[in-house]
Amino acid sequence: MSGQDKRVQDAAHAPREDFVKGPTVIPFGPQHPVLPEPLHFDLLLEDEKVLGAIPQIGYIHRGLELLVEKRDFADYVHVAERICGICSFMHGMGYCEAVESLLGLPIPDRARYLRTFWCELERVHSHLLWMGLAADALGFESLFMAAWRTRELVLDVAEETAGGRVIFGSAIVGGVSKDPSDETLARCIKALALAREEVKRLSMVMLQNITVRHRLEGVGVLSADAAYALGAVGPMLRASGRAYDARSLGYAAYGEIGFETVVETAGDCMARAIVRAREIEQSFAIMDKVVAAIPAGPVSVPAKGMPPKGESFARLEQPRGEVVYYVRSNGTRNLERFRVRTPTFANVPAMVEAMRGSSLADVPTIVLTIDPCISCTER
Amino acid sequence: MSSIERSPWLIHYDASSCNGCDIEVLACLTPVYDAERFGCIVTGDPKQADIFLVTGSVNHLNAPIVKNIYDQMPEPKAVVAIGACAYSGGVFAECYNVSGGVASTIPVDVYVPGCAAKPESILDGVVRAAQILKEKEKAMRATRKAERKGRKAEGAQR
Amino acid sequence: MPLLPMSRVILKNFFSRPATRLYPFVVRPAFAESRGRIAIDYPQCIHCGACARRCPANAILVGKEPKSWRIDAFACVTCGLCVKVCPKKCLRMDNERPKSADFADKDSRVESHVTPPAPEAGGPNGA
Amino acid sequence: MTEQHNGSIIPIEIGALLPETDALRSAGWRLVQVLCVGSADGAELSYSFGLDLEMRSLRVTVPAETPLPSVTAIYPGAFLYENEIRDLFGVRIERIAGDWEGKVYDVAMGKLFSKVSIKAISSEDPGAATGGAASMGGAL
Repeated sequence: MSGQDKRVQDAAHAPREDFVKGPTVIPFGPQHPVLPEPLHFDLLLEDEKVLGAIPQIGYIHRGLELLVEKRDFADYVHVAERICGICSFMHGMGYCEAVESLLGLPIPDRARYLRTFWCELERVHSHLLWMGLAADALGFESLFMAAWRTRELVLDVAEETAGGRVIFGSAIVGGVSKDPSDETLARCIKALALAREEVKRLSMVMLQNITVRHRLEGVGVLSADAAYALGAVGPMLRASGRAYDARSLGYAAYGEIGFETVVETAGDCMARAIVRAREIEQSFAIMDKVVAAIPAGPVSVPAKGMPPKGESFARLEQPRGEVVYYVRSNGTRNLERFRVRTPTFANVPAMVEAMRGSSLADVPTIVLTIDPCISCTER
Repeated sequence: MSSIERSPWLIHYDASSCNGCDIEVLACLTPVYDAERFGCIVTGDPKQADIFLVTGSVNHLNAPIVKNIYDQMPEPKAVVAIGACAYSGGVFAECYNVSGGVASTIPVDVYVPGCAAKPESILDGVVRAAQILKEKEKAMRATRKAERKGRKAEGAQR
Repeated sequence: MPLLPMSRVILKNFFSRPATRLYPFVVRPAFAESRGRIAIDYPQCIHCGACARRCPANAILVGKEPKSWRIDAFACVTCGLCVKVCPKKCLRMDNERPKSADFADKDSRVESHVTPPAPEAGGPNGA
Repeated sequence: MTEQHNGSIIPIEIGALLPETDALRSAGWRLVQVLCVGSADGAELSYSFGLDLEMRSLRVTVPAETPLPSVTAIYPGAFLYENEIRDLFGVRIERIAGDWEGKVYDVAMGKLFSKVSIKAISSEDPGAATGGAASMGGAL
């Protein structure tokens, strides 16, 4: 019997008065129309007010962390980038960064710039995807369609430069595997300028629409202290007024390119939407700068030999927030342990906190504004 | 005349997929690919669905859910398994919590290749599934007709 | 929304082409870099099995007796690792993707090359 | 760059875990992650904390069947990590606020990540190690 069955049975056998007086348990998910992925909550309700939520994960757990013991350390990147189909490049790259720091392998400059380019491309496509899904959840069908239409322009650039639409597959240990020519990059920047115009318009539509504002403003408020203490990351933390962005670590080419941390202070769903909208705009600017400054040269160095005995962390900023990779080697070709702390995993406690006190109808909105990625969370 | 081929309704379930195929299924429904040109509508209700799109491999937790959705769908129905994971488990075939492709749980009609499957491939798969639906419906009508004839003959004999 | 930008959008939508690609009727050529499927120049293959050992999805099967090379195009995740490790460089990444196939249609899913066990071995024998 | 990513790793005793964590919390650090590496005779847990861009980890070595106190009283957000570690590694973490009673992943086999069971799993499945047509046999 699963935990949920037991709770249902307990509720059924409870004395009648308790049943009427006590909080109602309403299951949310695992299949919910607003989410393409299975996520389950038991919502404790008093009338329409959410008193608390018990998250339940595990429907799409695969156990890929253990696979690292069966794969060559350089080949595992192809598994790592399939942790999640939305931030695939960053997962592959994060694994590579961790292994490279274990090997003490500096990668060529051009590879660092290309990694930055693809990271930002992924951020744009992920945020546009989120914008579409959020609009769909709010019943704003035309914005959903427009956001996904624009997203196709970005995906075309991804396919042209990296070879894949959602699984880029271009990160390898020691650099990147594809080297788009300068002409291709220039053409892509032109295509992206078109998308940028479109996104600007869409953001304006989304953020100024009176219905959207009505649904998002003041909903799911998370205070700065709560967000910080519960370990929230990414737009969730930045929308609550804490300026923390792992890109400040200066990995890839962020140290040279520079960027500005986007912060909002309201902490509600609207603030999270604004943070994402502003981040898209900034990502376009970063891509422009990367292509303008990209150095010539090789894009990869061979990863020779075994990884030495030791351990290493790598931290990146994904569209959903900071992600922490950990690798440990015992000196053989197969790593001993690989672990990834994904942003949604860190955001779940904060999401539960943000739901507390909101009404049942706002729950889907709050779930969507953290931009959950369940396949990341469960791996 | 086959109305089912002209307007198949879809239901999508994410068995343990990495999300890549799921967002491509969603991309199929948006303007650039627009599966609704073929009369498709995504529904959340298995009782109204004709084509079952499954992404990702099956594990012991979601196998009953996949089976349940399939059982609830009315005849005739078609199953499209999308991506390498739904075919054999893909890169995750050796993971401890993956029991293999979708075919181990429910009968599959069409496979869509790719990791992640391209929207064009998914459209191909859906179009093919609609044809299969039409064939299945034809077969169903034929059996029903034969049954009716049989019953009539029985009645005449009596 | 202010009237001017809105009418601009309406006009633009009137005069621009629809965003929808009429896919099965109009096929857009694939990008040169696009990862579609693995193809082999079979006569070059020395059956070393490096591709089969490294394949993360176990999609390649190399037979020694009789000599054969098979790929399950549907299990393949097009990571390109086999192309990288091939010592004879006889594997390549095509940008054409494999077509969807029925469950029963096993032959179209697996591409197999078998060398006939004749003395003058070497000719390709695509299935 | 590596230094900045890795931070410092400080080995501590099990008894010192709660006081040390409490001290970090009062100094404004936040919990970044809890990491577990299994071994044949227990597990090694690393609690990573972050303050701005700095990272610091406390490392506890837990022998098998030794109870470990939960840090959820100090960092409530740690319940996911601790539930997961208890499910996958079989570490006895006690008094977790928000206890899921071993139902995080509901995987068929218990204690997957402890080294003993990995050997058991891989010996059960010899086809996986040799590579080749494991998937072909299944799908064809």
